[in-house]
Amino acid sequence: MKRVFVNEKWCLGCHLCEYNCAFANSGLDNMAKALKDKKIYPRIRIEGDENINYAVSCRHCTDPMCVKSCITGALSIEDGVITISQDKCVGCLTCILVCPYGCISQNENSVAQKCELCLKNSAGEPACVKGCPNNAIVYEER
Amino acid sequence: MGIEYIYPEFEVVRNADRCIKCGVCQRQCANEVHKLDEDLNVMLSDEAKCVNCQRCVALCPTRALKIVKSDCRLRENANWSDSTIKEVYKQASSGAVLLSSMGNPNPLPVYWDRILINASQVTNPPIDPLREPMETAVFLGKKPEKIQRDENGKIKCELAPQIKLPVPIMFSAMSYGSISYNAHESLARAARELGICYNTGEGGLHKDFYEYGPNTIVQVASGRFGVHENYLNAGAAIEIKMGQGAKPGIGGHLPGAKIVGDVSKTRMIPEGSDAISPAPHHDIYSIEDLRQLVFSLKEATNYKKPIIVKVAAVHNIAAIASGIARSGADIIAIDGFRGGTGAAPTRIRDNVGIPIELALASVDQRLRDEGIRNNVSLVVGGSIRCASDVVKAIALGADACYIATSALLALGCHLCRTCQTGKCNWGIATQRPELVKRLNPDIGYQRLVNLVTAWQHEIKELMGAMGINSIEALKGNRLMLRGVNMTEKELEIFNISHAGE
Amino acid sequence: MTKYVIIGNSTAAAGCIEGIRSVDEKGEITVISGENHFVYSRPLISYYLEEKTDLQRMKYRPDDFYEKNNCKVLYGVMATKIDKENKKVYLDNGEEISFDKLMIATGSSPFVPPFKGLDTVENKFSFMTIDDALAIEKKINKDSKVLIVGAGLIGLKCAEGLLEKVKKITVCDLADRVLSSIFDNECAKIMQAHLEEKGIEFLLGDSAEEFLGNTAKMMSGKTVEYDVLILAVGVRANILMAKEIDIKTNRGILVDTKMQTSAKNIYAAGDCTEYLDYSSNTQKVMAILPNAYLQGLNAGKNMAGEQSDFDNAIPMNSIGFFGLHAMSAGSYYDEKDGGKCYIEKGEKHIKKLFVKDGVLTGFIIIGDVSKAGIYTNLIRNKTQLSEIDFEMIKESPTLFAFSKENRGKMLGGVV
Amino acid sequence: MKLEGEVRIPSGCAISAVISKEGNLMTGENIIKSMIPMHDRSNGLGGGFAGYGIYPDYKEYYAFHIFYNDNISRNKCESFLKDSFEIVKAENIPIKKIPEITDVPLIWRYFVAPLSSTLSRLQLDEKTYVARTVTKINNEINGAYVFSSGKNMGVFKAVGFPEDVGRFYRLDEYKGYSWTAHGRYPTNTPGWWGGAHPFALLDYSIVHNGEISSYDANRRFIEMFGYKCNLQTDTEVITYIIDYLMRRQGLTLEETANVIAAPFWSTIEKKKGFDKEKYTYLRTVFSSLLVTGPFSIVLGYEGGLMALNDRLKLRSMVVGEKDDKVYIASEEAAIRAMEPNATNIFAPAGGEPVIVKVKEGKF
Repeated sequence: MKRVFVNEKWCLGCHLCEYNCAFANSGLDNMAKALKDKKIYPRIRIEGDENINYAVSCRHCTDPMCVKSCITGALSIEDGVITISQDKCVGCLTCILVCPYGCISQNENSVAQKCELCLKNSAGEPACVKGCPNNAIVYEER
Repeated sequence: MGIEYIYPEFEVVRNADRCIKCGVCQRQCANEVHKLDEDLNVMLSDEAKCVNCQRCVALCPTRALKIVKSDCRLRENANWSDSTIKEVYKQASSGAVLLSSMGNPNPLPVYWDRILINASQVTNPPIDPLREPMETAVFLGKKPEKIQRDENGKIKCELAPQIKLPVPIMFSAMSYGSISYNAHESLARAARELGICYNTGEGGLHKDFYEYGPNTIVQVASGRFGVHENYLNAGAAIEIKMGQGAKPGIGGHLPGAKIVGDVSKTRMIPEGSDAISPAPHHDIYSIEDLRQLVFSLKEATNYKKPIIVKVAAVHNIAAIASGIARSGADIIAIDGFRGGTGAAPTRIRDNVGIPIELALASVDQRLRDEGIRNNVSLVVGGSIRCASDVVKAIALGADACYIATSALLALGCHLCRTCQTGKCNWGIATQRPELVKRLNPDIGYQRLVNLVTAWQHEIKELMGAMGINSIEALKGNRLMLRGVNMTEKELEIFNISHAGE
Repeated sequence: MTKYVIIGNSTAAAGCIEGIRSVDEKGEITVISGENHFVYSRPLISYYLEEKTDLQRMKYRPDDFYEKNNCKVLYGVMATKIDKENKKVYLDNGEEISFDKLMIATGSSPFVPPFKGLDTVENKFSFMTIDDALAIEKKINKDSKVLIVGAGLIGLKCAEGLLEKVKKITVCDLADRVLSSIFDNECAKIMQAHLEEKGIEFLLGDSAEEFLGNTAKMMSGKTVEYDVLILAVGVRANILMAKEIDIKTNRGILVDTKMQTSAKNIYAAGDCTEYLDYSSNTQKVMAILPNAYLQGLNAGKNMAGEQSDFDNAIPMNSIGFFGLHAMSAGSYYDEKDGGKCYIEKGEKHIKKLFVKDGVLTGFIIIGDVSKAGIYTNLIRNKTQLSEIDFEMIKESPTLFAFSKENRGKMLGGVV
Repeated sequence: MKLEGEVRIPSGCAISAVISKEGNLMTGENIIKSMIPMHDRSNGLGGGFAGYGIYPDYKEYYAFHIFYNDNISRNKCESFLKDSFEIVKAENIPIKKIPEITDVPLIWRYFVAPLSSTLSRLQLDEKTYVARTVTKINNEINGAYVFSSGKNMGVFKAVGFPEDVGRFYRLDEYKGYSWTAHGRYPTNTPGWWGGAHPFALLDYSIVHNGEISSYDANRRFIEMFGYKCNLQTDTEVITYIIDYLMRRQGLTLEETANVIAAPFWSTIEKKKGFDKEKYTYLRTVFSSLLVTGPFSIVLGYEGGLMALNDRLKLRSMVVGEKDDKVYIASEEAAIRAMEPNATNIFAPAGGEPVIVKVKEGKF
C-alpha cells in the first residue's frame, strides 16, 4: 500500500505540509479563507531543530494500536488506510495515548484527527506530498 | 549615516488579505527579510536585505507575496542611470571593486534574436520528427585529414579520442565550491541519464562523483585545484580553462569562508584558505606553452582523452582559435561575454569580451579558411538560452553548445545575481548545509533531464521544419539563417543574408 | 468445523470474534449476550448522558458486524454453568450449547457495599451499563440533586455526564483524593480543583454511613440531601462460573499470555481476568477497554489455532473532564521503590515520568497530552533511556529524541 | 533575376539513365525518348545528357566542352588552354538549329592532354591538375564555362526541354555504353546554359532530382579543399563531394554512398564487427558530407553508374533491367519508353546505392 514517507535529508522545516494539510482538510476552496487568523490543526507535524527536520504523520500501521484501543470503534482500517469517524469519536484520546509515533491529535472540536491520506477530502492526493517543495515527503509503496 | 543610505532596490508587497502568517517566508529567507512580529501579529519585511531571489514568493502557499522594483528613484537622467549613480555611492562608501554574479545583464545586442531560421515549403519537404528518425548525435574531437587503409585495403578505423553526445549540449564548467554538492550531483546524474557531459569546473572532483566519470569533463585551470593523476583520468575529457566569458583576463577568487569540509578536500587546499586562481596560467605565457600543456595532459592520460581548450570570446578570437586548433587541442570551447559566473568584478563582467555569436561566426569561418575546421570541434557557450539558440549556433558552425545559466535556472536559480554572498536561497551557489539541502538532486536532476529533453525535441522540430534529419547537415549550414536588424558589417561577419534576400 | 462459544458480548467478545475470524473463516461462533443490546462501548454511557453520543453511535462495531462475521448471538440469555468435561454451557433458558473452544468474557459487576438503609432509597443506581444510563436519564431533571458514592473513573465520568442536566452533584469517597487508582495526591488535587471549578462538590475521606430516604448521613457527621443516588464504589470481576469448575482464579480468572485459563479449551479475556502487567511484572486486574479488546483478539486467534502471545499489557488510562485531559500508563515507582520521578508542573498541567532501572515505567500527564503515545511506547518496549535523548523527550514527546537510525526505521518501516 | 552562381538555386527535376553491362554501345536516341513521358517534370529552363564511351578515337584525351559568351572570351580561354595543354583537336560541337532552342552561345569541344612539363613542375597528378584548370577557367575567365572535362565521355546541355536539347545536340549520332539525362525544373533562375545538368568534373557527372537541405553545410566543408561552388546548385556540390571522397580520399563507390547517405545511427548500432566500426568511422569523420533533404542522383563515371536516394527516399527513383541493360529513372514510364519489356522493376531503398558496372575490359 502507498504510504506517506518523509526523508529528513530533504526536509527544510518550512512547515508548508502542515498548512497544506490543514487547508486540504478544511473543506474550503481558498487557503486564506480557511487558515487566516486561525489556529491550524494539521494532521502532519514537523519535528526537529534548526538543522534537522522531518514531518510525521500516520504510518498506517498494519497492526494499529489506535484502532485496537479505540473505545468507540471510531477508528477502523479501510483497505489498509486507518480512518476515523469523527462523528463517532467522543474525544477520549485513548488513541493519542497509544500511538507510538505521536501521529494522532485533537482537532478544533476536541475529537481525534489523523492523516487519512487525503482520501476523504478533495485534494486527490496527499496534500503534504503534493505541496512539499523539496520532495521530502513522498507517497509510495515501500 | 544619511549620505550612505540607498533606498532598497526592491519592495516586498504582502497582501494582508491573503497572508496567513504561516511563517514560511521567514523560515526560507536566508537574507532574513521577513519576520513575524509577535506583538503586532503581522509579518514585517526588512527590504534592504531583499535580493529578489523569489524564494518567498515561490513558497508562499497563499500567493500573498510579490517582490517589485522600488519606484523610489533618483531624478531621471539618461546619462547617469539610477544604477550608475548608486554604484558611485557604494564605491564612495566602500573604496572597493564592485562585485556581481551571473551574466552581463546590460542591454547589449543579443544576436541570437536577430537571426531567423528557415523552413521548407513546397520545393522540398519538411520532415516530421514524430514519423521519421531525427538524429542529433555528435562526436566531438579531432577528425583525420586522410583515410588510411591497411595492406588488405580495409579502412583503418582508429579515431582520435572523441566525446559522443546524443544531443549537442553539455553542462559547462561550474566548480564545486562555487555551486553546492547537490547542484553538482544533479548535473552529474542528469549528464549520465542524458548521455552528455557535465564539467567539474576548477574545483576538483568530489570523491562521490568519480562514478560519473564517463559523463564528466575535468577542468584544469590556473589554480590547478584538485588536479592529480586520477582526476585527469577520471573524466571523458580534460578542459584547460584559459578564460571565462564573464571575466576574460581575470582569475578567480573563492573566499576562504567557502573552503570548508569537502570543498577543501576536493580542492586539495587547507580549510579556510582563499582559493585564488591567477589570471594567467603561470606556465602558459604563449601559444607554444599551451601546446606543451596540451601534450603534458595527453601524456598523463595516455592519449585516451580529448583535450578541450576553453577561452573567453575576445577581440581577436579567430586568430586565437586558429592557434589553439594547431596546438594539439581536440576541442575549442569559446565562452561569450554574457556567460555566467559565481562572482566577477562588475566592470569586467559588463565591459570585457564580445558576444559569442560573432566570435563563433568568425572562428568557424577562419578555421574553414585555413582548412583546419575538421582538426578541432567547436563548443560554444556564454548564454545559450534555448533550443533555437542551439540550432542557430550549430548552423553558424558550432559542433555543440555549453549551457550553464539555463541549467541553473532549471535547478531553481532565479537570477538574482547575488551568488557572491553565498546565501543562495535555492541551495545552488552556497555551502551552508541548511541551504544546500534545499536543492534535492532527485528533483534537480530530473528537471535538467527534462530541460535537455525538451530542447532536444525542439531542436528536432526545428531541424524537421528545415528538412534536415541529421544535426551533421545543420552544422555550419548558414544558408538556413537570415539576419534582421543587422548592419551590412554584421551580416558580413555572420556570412548570412538579410531576411528577404 | 470448530464450535466457538463466547460468554459475554462486550469488548473482549468483539475482539474474540475478530481474532477467530482472522484465522478461521468457517467455524461456528455463538455469542451469549446477557444484555439485550448490540455490542456497545461501555465507557460511552457517560457521554450518552452528556449527549456527546447516542445509542446508534455507541455501537462498538458496524451494524453488520455479527452478520459479516457469521456469528449467532443469543440476546438476553445468561450462561449459568460450564461443563468442562462434556464441553457444554448451560443457559438460564434451560438450553445447553456444546463447544470446542470456550471464551469467558463475563466482565465485571458493580460492587455495592452493604450500606445501612440502602433499601430506603428510591432512586439508586449503579453506572455500568446502557440500561443504567437510560434509567438514570429518566429520573433526573434540572432540579435534581445527585449524590455519587465513589470518586473513581466511573463516578466522576458519571458526574461529568450529569452536571449540565442537574442542579447539584456531590461526590464522596472514602479515599482522600479523586481517581485514587490512577493519581497520586498531587495530580488528584489538580483534577479535583478543576472539577470543583466546574461545580462539583466533593466530600473526600468521607463516605455514607447510612441512607435515609433522600438523606445520606456521612461518617463525618455531615448530611447530604439528594434525589438520585449513584453507587460507583467499584467493580468486581465476574469469576463465579469459572471458580465453580475449579479454574484458577484470584481477583480475576488467571490467564496466560495466550489468554488460556487453567482449563483446556477454555479461555478468558477482559475485565473478568487477571494477568501480567508488563510494566511492573505483576499479575493484576486491568479492567480497561483497550486491554479487553487486545486480550479478546489474542484469545480468539489462539482458540482458532494460531499461536499468539499478548504479553505486554500495561495499565493505562486516557480520561478527560470538561476539557482537561489526563493520561496515565504503567507503574509508578517512588524513590523508596528504587525509582525516580521527573516532574513538570504548571497551571492545570502536570507531568510525572517514572523511571526505574533505566527504563520508563509509567507516567501521569494532566493538561497537554499530545503525543503521549510516544511515552507509552517507551514503557511498552522497555526502551533503554540511554539510547535516546531523554532530556529532550522529558520536555515533550518527540521522535527527534531517537537516534537518526531508529527514527528512520520507525518512519520508514510499517508496524 | 540572378543567375546560377549569384544565388542559391534549388530545383526539382526528372532524371533518367541507361547502361549496358556488356559495354554494348547505344545511340542517344533511346535516352532522349525516355524524357518525353516526363515532360512535366521539367519547365523548359534546362535539359542535358551525359554519354560515356562516346569518344573512342580520342579516349586518351580529356574532352573539354566549353560554352563561350563570345569570341573574346573564347580567344582568352584558348590562349590559356594552349599554355597548359597539348590541344589535339578543337571544334564546334555539331548542333541542329531548332526553334525550341534559342539564345545559343558558342559551344566548343577540345581534346587535350596536360603538358608533362607543367605537371612535373607543379608536382601534381594529372587529374588534380585538370580539375584545378577547369575550376580556374570557370572562376577566372569571364564568359567561358567548361561543362564537361572527362575522358571518353561528354556532357551536352542547354536551356530548353530535354527532348529538344537531345535533338539539338544530335545525340542520335553518338554511341555510348551508358547515358544519363536530366530535365530541369528550377524555381529561381531565368535559365542559363551552364546551369543545366548534368554537372560534371573529370569523368564524374551527376544528374540530380531534389533540393538538399544540407547544402551550405556541405558547401562550406567541401570548399575547405579547394573546390568553389560557383553555381550554388545541389548537383555541383554533390559532384565535388563525390570527387573529394573518391578521388582524393580514395573511397569506393559504396563507401562514398555511406557518407553521402549515411545509415542512421540506429541502423549502425545494429551492425556488427568491422561493418559497425567502418560505418561509425565514415559517418564521424565525414559528418559534414552527409546530404539531407530529398535527392535522387545518378552518378556517371568511367565504366559505371551509381544511383542513390536520400535516406528517407523523399524523391522517386526506380530501376529496371532487360538483358544486358539496366535502366534508372524518376518514373517507370521513362524506363518503359526506353524498353517496354523491362523486368525486375524496383524502387531502391533510401540510402542504398545501386551500382552498375560495365564488365572489365568492355569499355
